[in-house]
Amino acid sequence: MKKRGRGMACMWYPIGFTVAANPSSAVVKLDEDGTATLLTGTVETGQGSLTILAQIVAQELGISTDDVNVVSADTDATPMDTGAIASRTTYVTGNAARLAAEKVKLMLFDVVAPLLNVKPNQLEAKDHRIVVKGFPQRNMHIGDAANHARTVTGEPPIGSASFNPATVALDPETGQGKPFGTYVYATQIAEVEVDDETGDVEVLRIVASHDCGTPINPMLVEGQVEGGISMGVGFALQEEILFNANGVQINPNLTNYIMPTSLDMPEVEVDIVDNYDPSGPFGAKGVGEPTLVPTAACILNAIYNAVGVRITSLPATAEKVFNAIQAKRNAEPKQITA
Amino acid sequence: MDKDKNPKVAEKVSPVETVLKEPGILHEPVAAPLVTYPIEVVIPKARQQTPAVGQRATRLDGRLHGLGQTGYIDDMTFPGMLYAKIRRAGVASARIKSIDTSEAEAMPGVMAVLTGKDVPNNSFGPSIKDQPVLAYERVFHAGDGIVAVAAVTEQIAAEACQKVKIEFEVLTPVLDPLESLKLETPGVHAPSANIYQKKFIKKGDVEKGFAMSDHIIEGHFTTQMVEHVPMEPHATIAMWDANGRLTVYSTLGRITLGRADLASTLGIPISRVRIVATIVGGNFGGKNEITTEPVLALLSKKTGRPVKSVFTRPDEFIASTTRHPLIMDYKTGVTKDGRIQARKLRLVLDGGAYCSWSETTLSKACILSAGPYNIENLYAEAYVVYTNKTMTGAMRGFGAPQVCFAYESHMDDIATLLNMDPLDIRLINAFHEGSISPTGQKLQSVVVKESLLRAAERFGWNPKGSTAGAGKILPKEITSGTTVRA
Amino acid sequence: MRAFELYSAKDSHDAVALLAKHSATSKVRIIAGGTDLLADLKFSAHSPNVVVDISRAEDLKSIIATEDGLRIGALVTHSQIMRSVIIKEMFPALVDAAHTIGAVQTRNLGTIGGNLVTAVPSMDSGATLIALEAIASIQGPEGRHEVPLLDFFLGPRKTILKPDELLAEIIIPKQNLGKPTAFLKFGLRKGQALALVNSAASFWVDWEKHTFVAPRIGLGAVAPKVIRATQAETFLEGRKITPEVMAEAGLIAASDAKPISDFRASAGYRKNLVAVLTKRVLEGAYALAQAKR
Amino acid sequence: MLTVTLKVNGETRTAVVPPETTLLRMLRDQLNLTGSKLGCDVGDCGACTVIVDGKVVNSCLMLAGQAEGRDVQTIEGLATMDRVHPIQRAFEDCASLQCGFCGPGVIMSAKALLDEIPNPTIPQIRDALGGNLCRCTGYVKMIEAILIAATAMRGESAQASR
Repeated sequence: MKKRGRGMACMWYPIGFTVAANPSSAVVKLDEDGTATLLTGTVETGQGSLTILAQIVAQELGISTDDVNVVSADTDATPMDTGAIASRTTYVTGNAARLAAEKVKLMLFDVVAPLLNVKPNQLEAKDHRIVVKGFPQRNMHIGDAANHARTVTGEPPIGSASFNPATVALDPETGQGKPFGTYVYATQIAEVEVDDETGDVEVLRIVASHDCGTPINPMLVEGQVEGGISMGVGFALQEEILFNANGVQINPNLTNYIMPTSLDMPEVEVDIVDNYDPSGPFGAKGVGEPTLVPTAACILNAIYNAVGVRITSLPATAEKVFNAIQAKRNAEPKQITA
Repeated sequence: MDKDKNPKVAEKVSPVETVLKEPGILHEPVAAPLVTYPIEVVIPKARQQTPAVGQRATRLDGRLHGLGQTGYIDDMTFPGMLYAKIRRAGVASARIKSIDTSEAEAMPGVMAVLTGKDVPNNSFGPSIKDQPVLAYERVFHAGDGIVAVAAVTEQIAAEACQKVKIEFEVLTPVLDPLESLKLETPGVHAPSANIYQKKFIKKGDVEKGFAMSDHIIEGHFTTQMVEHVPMEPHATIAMWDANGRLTVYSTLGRITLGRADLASTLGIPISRVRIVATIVGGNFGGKNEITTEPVLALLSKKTGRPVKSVFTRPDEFIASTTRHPLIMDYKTGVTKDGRIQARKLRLVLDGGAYCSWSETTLSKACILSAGPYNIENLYAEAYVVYTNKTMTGAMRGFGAPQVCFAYESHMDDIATLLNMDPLDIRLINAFHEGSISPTGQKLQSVVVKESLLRAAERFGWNPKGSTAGAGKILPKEITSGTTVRA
Repeated sequence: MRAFELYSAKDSHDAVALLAKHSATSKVRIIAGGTDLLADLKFSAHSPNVVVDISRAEDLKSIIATEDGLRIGALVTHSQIMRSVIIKEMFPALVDAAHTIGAVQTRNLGTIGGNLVTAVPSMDSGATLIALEAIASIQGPEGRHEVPLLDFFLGPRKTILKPDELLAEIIIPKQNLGKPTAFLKFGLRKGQALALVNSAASFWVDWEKHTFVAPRIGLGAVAPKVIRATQAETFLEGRKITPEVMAEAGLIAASDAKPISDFRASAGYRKNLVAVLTKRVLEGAYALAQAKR
Repeated sequence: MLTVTLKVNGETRTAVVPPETTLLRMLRDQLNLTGSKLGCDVGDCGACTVIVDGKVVNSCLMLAGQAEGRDVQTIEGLATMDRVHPIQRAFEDCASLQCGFCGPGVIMSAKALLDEIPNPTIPQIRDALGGNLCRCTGYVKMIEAILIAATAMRGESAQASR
């Protein structure tokens, strides 16, 4: 018989390296038409981080995402970056990119202020223009401002910055300290169906409520959560590198290493929790890794809820679940069946 | 169907040759790619809007991905490029008695053969330099590379690898992390100890906390070794220019560290090395350190030609890093109204043959191991040990998915014991703004409860639903004893 | 892949001629869909010198229903089986079995003959065909001869085919045309799964007595080759159709099975799966029988 | 050596290859069509998916010689100089691809599905993608994009038949 169950799991997860310095540098340069180029040493490995960085730079300069060209991942051309690891790109590289863009912006404010007869701090950058706060009709196109900086002031509109999360080393005895700049939080709830005759588990639905600070791009946040959940489903139910008695892998291929296909994925509902972290770029934190952290836990709790067995070793293969159900049946006082 | 009678070198047939052999078939060079797509593109609205933050902007690489025009390493070729393959140990622990490459070197099409003795500094690693570029005297896991071959085709390189004769003195491998944890177990990297990193967190007084608890509950959890499975396997192209400067195209996710490690293994300054990472076809932590880059650099130097290598799918499993298996013991004291008074736990991480990113994984697992809960009295200890298995390293979550599985399973066991709803017990204990973390850090922008409530609402969670699991076995409660089960 | 010579056969006669010509002096393999062969050769140290491509042999690609039985050409792909109106009507179980094989790409390439000839115990085509008492038509230099499919297999990756022979057709005999049949597979995931256990059941119903008639049960992945659960069949013959009897037959089938323990599953678990799946395919075939009545 | 002539994306092409060359290798190495990817080389991952005579196949499991005279469609043949294909458009709009490596294969599977079933259900889409492994996306936004593309393509064909 197929039995349904539900289970929840919540989690916390840090952004960036544990204590260790993990700086990122970034360079932003503004061209004569008011579009920008970001130089970053991070690598696009699929997360969409270059798009996120473009959005951050665009936001700071008051231009659009498409106005930002990103040059990345070439040690000859791009500044030092700790790289695409530890869910750090949005937060650490993002902060560096924002600070670099801010430097360009402040440079333009200095250039434009005398032309508009205001003080630099009375200016803001929005909609491709440097605008007097409260008086949007008094403005200069950001491209003209950049040109003015180059040709009249003699200062190229190029900014660079570094960011490294503030941490405090951990005491080796007690582990006390401040290992990370910030953390994100999340809850996932799974609904499963367990076949109690075979132990087969089908994950029907997962609701995922994730904090990432400000979502720089909600569509890409959803993509991260959905992908993390698929990895979590594999971790919970299917995937395992197996060794023979001599320590040699016996399933090093995609035929025998079982990972989720499109037919194994549940319905996924992604919910982004409103949040703002003052230490992140525009309040953003990160989302890459945490997306899979609670998935296995909530699925395993749902299995428990469905058939009353606690699987304590992953993956919860059908055989393991079945054996646990059998063990539970054998342990129960025998009932006289009708 | 004609057969080449004497195929000495089955080198790739160049398009020019094709044209010459079959005149009249072609009216244009075969090399012209058969691709069409509009050059003038309409920019999606979300990319044009300001303010930019919060927009559902399409990806910078979205168009290229869809057209199949993203250039990955394996899509790149250079004139005269060779292909490299690596012969791997196939035994988990052994002394290498001899390596005979003569037959491989004699094969037509083989241009260079490399062993560990050709590597200037044959060790690297992000925190402990315990990993050889090519194993030379000792084998520490079955995926260790021993000999590399560069040849004019991949097939010749692969066949040449098989012709290398390696004599092993096979040693008994250490495979069980709990075995490795014991002091009497022979060191995998003797004289270094098997426990290569430790981490402790002490907060409050756990014994006092247990004494104040109405119930004490234990849990024992284990997790498995997992592979990242990026769809694009590790790939590298290395080439030197006439100025003695090395350019490496690589699937590395961290080019800065990669350059430092690569330069150090080659014994040259980092200024002599340029690393270019293209769009990488998936990382998940598995592409955060160098693998074959030094091997290719040396093969390229030997031959004076660009050299490419792409991992086969089996290589990807046996020769790249994996997720740490964890053995986790939890013991928690709670009051009858569900407040956690104390938690004591131990984590043992199977570190595999090399340290790789174990240090970070150990730290994160240990720091996060108590869960997002206010626990006044906490003791956590974590160890990572060497075994003769595939090295474990960075993987999406760095130990967090493992400990979350443990602390959240444990949490539901506690809820069951107290006959509480899983949502309620979490809400009672969850961090709030300003909570103090296990390491004493004051937390900001904390939204655990919000995420719990929002997920519950979206899911349609109601307390009645928990009857679905009626007839559950209550987790075993213990009333005395304070040691955590090993 | 290591180098080999490739010859393309126009039809089955051409194929047999090529086999005869080359098998005397070379190690020859046949390629049809290629899904098993090429996957095998990519990482294998042993390669054939000659590969005969039969994928263009049109005479092995038909599905023909005659009064003598249903003839399925060896080169009929799994996708073609899934789309065949004749098969869907007569044996939905064969459609189900084809659907569980690999994924769309491999079902479009892979052929029923190839699946059988490769003779891996976990093949998905075998159980149903065995339960339908299918016959293998083998073509060699002397023409065709027929053997029961059950006797076609010798063991894991071993069949009775001689180097100069090929599997030409699979024939479901006329006495079994339209016989209610059901198939189930249990794998380690939903998509592209290798079978831990396959089970297929087929029987007629004596509606007056409400009993099993000519029950046949085929099992895959639980022995060195595809087998029939003969004890379970004997148990069912002439017995009243009840849920309890079907469950009991499942348990008996489990004792017919001789599975091994490997990294995918233990023998004990596989036996349990045989019991459950066999019970369910009996129920499935019965439901079909009721619908057809 | 083997001379193979086939139709690729509507044009006749010829190459001389060793007999053991797969269709994938021929497309990538001889014809410079590198859109189809090599992810496992044994038909598990689907990154090499192309359409041969209207049906999706793993091009790593077909010998180039077996494709002789056949009609092969690859990812490079979907767009025209005037427009990207509606499936490509939808995949871009929905950010359906992350690292992108599985993308060409997934899109070819989607193309074959929509050519056969213009209005597929979600289970039919899942089944059609069952042979294309993706590690980044959980397939969710791919399914979404295929539904959107299906609507767009139905609109196009309605327009065309008018």
